[in-house]
Amino acid sequence: MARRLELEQLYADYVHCLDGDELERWPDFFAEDCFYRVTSAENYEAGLPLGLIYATSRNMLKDRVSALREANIYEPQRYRHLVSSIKIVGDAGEGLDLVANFLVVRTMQDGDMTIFAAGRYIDRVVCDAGNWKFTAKSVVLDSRQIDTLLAIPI
Amino acid sequence: MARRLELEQLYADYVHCLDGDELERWPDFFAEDCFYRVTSAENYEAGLPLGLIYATSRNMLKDRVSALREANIYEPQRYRHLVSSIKIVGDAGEGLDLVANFLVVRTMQDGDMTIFAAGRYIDRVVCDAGNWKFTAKSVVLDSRQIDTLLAIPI
Amino acid sequence: MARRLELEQLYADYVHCLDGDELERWPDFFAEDCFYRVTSAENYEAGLPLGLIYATSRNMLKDRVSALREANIYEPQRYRHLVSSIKIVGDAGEGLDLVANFLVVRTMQDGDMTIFAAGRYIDRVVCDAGNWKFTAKSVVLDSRQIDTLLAIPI
Amino acid sequence: MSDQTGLIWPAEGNARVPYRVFADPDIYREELSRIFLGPTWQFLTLAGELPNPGDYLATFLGETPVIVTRGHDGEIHAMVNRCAHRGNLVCLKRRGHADNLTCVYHAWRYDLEGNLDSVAFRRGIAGKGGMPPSFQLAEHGLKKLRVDRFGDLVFGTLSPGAPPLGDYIGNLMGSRIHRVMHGKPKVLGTTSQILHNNWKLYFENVRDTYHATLLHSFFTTFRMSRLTSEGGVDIAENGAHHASYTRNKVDRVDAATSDQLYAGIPSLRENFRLAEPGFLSMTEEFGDDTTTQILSLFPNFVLQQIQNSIALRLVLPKGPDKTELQWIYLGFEEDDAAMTALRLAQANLVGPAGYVSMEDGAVGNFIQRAIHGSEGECSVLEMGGAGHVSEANRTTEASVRSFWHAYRPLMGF
Amino acid sequence: MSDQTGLIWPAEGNARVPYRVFADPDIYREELSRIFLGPTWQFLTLAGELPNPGDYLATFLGETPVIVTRGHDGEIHAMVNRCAHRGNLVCLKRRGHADNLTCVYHAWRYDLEGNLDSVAFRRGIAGKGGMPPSFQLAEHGLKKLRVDRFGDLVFGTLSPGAPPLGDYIGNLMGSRIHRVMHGKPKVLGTTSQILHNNWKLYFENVRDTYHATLLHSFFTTFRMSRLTSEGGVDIAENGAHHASYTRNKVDRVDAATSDQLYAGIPSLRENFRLAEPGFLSMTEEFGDDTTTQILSLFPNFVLQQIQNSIALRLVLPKGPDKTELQWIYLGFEEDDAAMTALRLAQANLVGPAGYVSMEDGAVGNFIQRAIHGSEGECSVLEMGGAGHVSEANRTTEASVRSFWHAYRPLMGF
Amino acid sequence: MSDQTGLIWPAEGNARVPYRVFADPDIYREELSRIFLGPTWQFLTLAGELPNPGDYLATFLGETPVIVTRGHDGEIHAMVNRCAHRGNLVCLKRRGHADNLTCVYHAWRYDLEGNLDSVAFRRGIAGKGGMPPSFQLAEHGLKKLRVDRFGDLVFGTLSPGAPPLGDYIGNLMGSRIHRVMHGKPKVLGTTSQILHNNWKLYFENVRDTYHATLLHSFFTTFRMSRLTSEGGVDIAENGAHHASYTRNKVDRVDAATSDQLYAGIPSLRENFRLAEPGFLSMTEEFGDDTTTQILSLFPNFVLQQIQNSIALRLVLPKGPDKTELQWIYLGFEEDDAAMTALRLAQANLVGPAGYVSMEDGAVGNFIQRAIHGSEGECSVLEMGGAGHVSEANRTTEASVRSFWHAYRPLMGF
Ligand code: FES
Ligand code: FES
Ligand code: FES
Ligand SMILES: [Fe+3]
Ligand SMILES: [Fe+3]
Ligand SMILES: [Fe+3]
Repeated sequence: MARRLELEQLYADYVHCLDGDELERWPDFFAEDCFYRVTSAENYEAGLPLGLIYATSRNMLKDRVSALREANIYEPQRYRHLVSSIKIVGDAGEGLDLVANFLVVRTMQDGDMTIFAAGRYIDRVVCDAGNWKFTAKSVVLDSRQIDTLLAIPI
Repeated sequence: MARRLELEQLYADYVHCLDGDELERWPDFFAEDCFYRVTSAENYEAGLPLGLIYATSRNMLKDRVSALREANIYEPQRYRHLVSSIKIVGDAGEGLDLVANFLVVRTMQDGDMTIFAAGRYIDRVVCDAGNWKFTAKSVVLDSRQIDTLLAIPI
Repeated sequence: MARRLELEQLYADYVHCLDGDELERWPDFFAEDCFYRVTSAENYEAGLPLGLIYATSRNMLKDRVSALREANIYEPQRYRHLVSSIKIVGDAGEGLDLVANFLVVRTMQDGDMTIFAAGRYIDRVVCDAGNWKFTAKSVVLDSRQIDTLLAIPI
Repeated sequence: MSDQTGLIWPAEGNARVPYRVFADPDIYREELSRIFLGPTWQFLTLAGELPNPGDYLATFLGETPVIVTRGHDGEIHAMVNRCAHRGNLVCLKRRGHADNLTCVYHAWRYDLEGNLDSVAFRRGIAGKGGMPPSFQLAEHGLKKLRVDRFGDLVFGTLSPGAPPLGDYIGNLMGSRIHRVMHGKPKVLGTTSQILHNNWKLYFENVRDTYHATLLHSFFTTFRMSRLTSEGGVDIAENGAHHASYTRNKVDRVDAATSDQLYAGIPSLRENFRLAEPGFLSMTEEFGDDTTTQILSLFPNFVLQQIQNSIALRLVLPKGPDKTELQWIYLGFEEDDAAMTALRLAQANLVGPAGYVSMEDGAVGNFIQRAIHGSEGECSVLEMGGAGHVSEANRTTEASVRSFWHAYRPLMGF
Repeated sequence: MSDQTGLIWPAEGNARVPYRVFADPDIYREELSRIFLGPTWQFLTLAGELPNPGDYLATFLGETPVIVTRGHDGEIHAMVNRCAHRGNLVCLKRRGHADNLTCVYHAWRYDLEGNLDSVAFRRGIAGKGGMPPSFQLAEHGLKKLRVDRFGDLVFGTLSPGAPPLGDYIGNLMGSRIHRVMHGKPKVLGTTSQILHNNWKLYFENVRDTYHATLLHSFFTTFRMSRLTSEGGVDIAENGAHHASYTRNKVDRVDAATSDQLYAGIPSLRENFRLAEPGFLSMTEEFGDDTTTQILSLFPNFVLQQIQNSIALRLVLPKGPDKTELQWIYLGFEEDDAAMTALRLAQANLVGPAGYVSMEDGAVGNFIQRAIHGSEGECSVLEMGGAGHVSEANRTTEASVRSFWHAYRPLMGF
Repeated sequence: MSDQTGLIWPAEGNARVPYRVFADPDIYREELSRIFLGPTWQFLTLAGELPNPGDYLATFLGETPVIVTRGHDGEIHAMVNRCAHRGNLVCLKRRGHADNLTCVYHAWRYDLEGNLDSVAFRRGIAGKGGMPPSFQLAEHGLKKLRVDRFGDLVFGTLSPGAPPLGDYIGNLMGSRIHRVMHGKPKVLGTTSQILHNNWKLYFENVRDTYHATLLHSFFTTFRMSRLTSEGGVDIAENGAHHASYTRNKVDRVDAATSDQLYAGIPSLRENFRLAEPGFLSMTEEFGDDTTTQILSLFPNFVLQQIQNSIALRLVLPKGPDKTELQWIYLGFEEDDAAMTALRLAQANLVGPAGYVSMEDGAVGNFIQRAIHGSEGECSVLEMGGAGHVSEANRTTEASVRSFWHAYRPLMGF
């Protein structure tokens, strides 16, 4: 039960990090050796490996952040994540398998709000020195469509 | 406190079942002798008995599922439920009375996402051999309008 | 851990009160001596003090409710709050500092649903005779825009 | 008209419908004025929804907002919901009770029949301001509708040119309304469905006796209705309304032949059975063996009887490609508990989640999407020939053609 | 114009407004070019929002995006936010700081006054590509606005035909602006409100001295303002702008008579009282007993003083039936803590959640919805007669009529 | 045409584009019929997506829904997805498998080539109803497209007037397609991007060799591509299509000169480095040193090779200011695990989240917003002169001009 609350805190911390534009902290939620991708349910269910964002190490996550800060151009925007129905679906030796539902509302600088994303997190976490880290995180979007562009991670 | 977490798991399991298109498992969340309906706040507050979906037994829920699988025609679509603010409002002898807020985002095959439903679950659950089951579930939609059709249960 | 569940109940009670149109109960969630405001992230981050709703005492919250009941004219509407990712961010002597994400879907009498608000609660609570009360609550909206009007508090 | 929208109707007449009429915004605007503000009677409410003087509700004629009231005279009145001063909605709530109708903007007050009673500060203050002497209250009331009742059904029109309601409905439809509305209506509940298609696509669907057992598997699989059952379609004397009916206890051909005729048609699901089919069995209440009757009055009203499930449906246009379909599910005060339970169970058959109506919420949108780029082409309405008169069978599109028969002269097509 | 939109204005002139002007997309498009890109001065920003050279912000003239900068010359400049190359937005952020304006698409660089400084790879590479010799930087700058200031208020226009700003505003409005803007403005916060109605419905509302105490109960119930209080409305020399004012400490009639005149008007709520009414009391800061002043400059600016609550409002059209209303709440650098606290408390009165302005966010939409199907009819503006000049009372629609007086010639109506 | 939309193209020809063509709904409607239903070949699918007879998928020609099938004859067929009866969508699912195409509404059945096989209850029942004798199945099939393949790419057109596909594509583009499609395509995944801009703004962007290294920092900073690298643009024989290419291993100027030419251009980020730059290095697979090739076929197809990242892009207009961009990421059956891993890593470069393409999802919308109120003005396409033929450099807008060169005659501009 303590573990459940810790895991709920993990997701709470994770989304406050993204919604609060603390992207530099984002890679720290992952193990150094990790997998992260954003894909659609369509690709996921068809077993297609593509990721719109596709990282096989924490360093690649760091590069994503520095590109967003240094290289890429996009209009000011912010996310608001709602997460619910976190569920432990597996407890293999290599970590805990979790699923959770999420919704992301994106707000542009002029105030325009839209449902930017809805879907499932399909994750694996391990506890490393008392801290839970993601070793794998698949962000599976219900929709095959991305509105305009996908800059900030989900 | 353990009970609270069990009940939160009940709702998590329930929505993952619907969102994951495992409809055949859906009736198992209910007692054999149960009541389920989907209605609007307008009907609910006026004390009108109508349900858009109206079942007085688990078998009627099974028939709803088989109709969706075998008989009815509707465009491929998926739901994403967000549930929050689960609250125990009563503890009568016959079970626990619960309310919870939900939001359902519906995604069509082309990727179009809309807020399909928002409202309250007004439920009664009993613990049967260690498993919580719904003996009554009223899905009370804030809106009197249904976009296009209501196929998948909420 | 018990405390965490109590705090989650506090937010659950709070939103059911607003969503259930029990506005007369709303001021009771606050200490007599309290601060409440609704503002935008833009104002908040710029350090501008304005509130669209701005109260420095529980009495001012009561006046807001009586104005909505007695004086102001607005079309029938209801809110549905989804709250997630409640997080304790500080534990100073004077109370607990909390943040949480929220989403409000507003439904008009004709059934039209829209995302009315998304953002963060930035709160301080104290435990007074076993009951948690807000001594400060800042409703920080992601969007700088309000659709039509803001009548019911968030 | 044709010079305004440039539409030329095909030579085949009612056997062809140009897809453009379902998509063209100019044609839609013309419909709002020529049909919905024109010489047609449109359903407003059940009289019982306004039991007491001062009760009111808000609805629409097409897209024009309308107030319906029960006056102090005990009669039902209706007016356009637009203040004569600066055009504000006089009634903001969908339903309510008031002794008079006071506009929130400047407090002009109307009586329950829409007459302007008073204008705030009409005489100004201390001799300054106020309305000019020439201003006459009598000239600034709310725009009134003609209102008439057919039993408990209340209809209204803005057109002085509409015939009397009884003549508009006619005897054929009248008797078919009466057979269903045999008691004092009791509302079991309501809902509203947003259809992403032109309003006429839904009206065609409702009048389409050909589709029901082909699109809706329940009808066919459970023999609730088949084209091989006895039944037919009546067209009103004025050619504008329809009622289709089935007496499924009487088959025109034997069961085997019926199955054979449906062989290879997907709506017949050989192996689909229910765990609790009980709710499908009908309790005779109409005394005439009619198990299904769908009746429509041009341009916006539907009365449904499917077994013991009774509902009124109101079709409200919301744009060229958007329609609101309002449902009022009925029982009768005379119903016993068992009958109410049966109606609630059979409500599973209809509405947005209905086993035999779910598809109708989507099919109009499928057509709306399919005709992009085909606005110059036409649908083909030749089932049962080219006529639009009553027939003793339903393997026909006669009642769909009769819709266009009523529509075209109003639009000048 | 009439040949384009076919609108014929009624013979009653400014005492009638055809509802169609609030709904017709063609009229709306004409307004964007004839009014918002035409000979009118429109509020852009407070000068203090751009303290340093290189500061910029993005706003609009109608729907046309505009950049406002503080140049290296220390002056405020404004240009259309559209790159001269392929039309990209040159400034993507609502506000920021930059030494020059560089378009992200192909890196064309403009100075802070909108002159084109450089074109990336203008000379090509190794003798290949690049711009033709005929291409002149001077011919491809950003389109510049005329900019002028009235105190701290910055206005702009794209029209060479607009009169000098001072003449446009006039002395009457000028002095009324000065009495409110008596210090160095300090922004307390901002917000934006989406109104689902035509921009003119909001502008009518702001200029409507008749509605305030009838729609907003707070004014009446707490005697903050009543039509029976001393007050009036000034119309600018050019007839285009207005300022309404109240001195509610001075009553034109005694309290009892006032209550009697409001008897039966819903906005007077006998039994409604506040637990903490303190914030409603005004601290005199303007030295003239004026407790409320609402001032509007045609076509998009409002300056509000309600007690000690001061706000600028900017009206931005977003479509025939959509308007953005931006609010800038002000105090002054000279304010002490108590005054700031009072302004923040009194901010509860205004804005999207304001006790005396909440309703204004919805009433325009109520009208927008009510006029469906009535586009051929007219609103009636006869309160106080048919004139549009200053009056020493507010039981009149004179300043609403003056809006149309200014609007019609610009539109050719 | 000009009499319909009244557009007069500027005298400068392809060196100017009136902004109105990106915003005018009438022009958009004309494009749907003149271009997308006109004499152009449009990409439908990869042949491999329909391996077996009975496989089908649904796509669009412009906004017109289309079905693509693998027939029992083993060939690929395409028809408009609109039932010949009443216009319903015949295929409701985006992809599937069926032995025939049966419309859900009334069960009319078509074969996989779109021929009408049967009409439910065509003969009526017991001699009543049914279709008239005059009704011929052969006259009521689905509207068929001409379909042809270019390698694994399947194209279709509704126009009898379109030239043979091979001639339409031409040799220059043909060989550039073949060099990329050197194996048996294997789909790695797909996505779709909603662009809030006119479809032509995206097509201009794709053909714009000038912008890539100025807008997308990755290209410049990591020397993946620079205008100073060897490269150029090919224009098809018919002037309608384009292919731009880079061989970045070969520099036209030395590195220092290149840096100097990019000095002061924001896309060169001196201090931006990656922790794991490895995925940026290319594995030679095309045997010609070409590191980037972007190829477009008028009006809706793009083939991309950026290093080892290969993707097809389909441009679907959804309204004057909305476009859907579909992406199909490819590898080849012949790829080993390392190559697949590299393609997946390099997929980070492209698509909605792509390091070198993210900006392209927004820039069209920036222009769409910037041109409000400037519909009468023009963009300036003078980089590299006024021509629209192949050039051995990319500091030119030749291939953008060639788009307009192909567009204008079709539209009668
Ligand atoms: S608009 Fe109704 S009273 Fe003025
Ligand atoms: S559009 Fe601005 S530089 Fe090309
Ligand atoms: S519409 Fe296809 S069968 Fe009738
Ligand atoms: Fe049907
Ligand atoms: Fe007001
Ligand atoms: Fe690009």
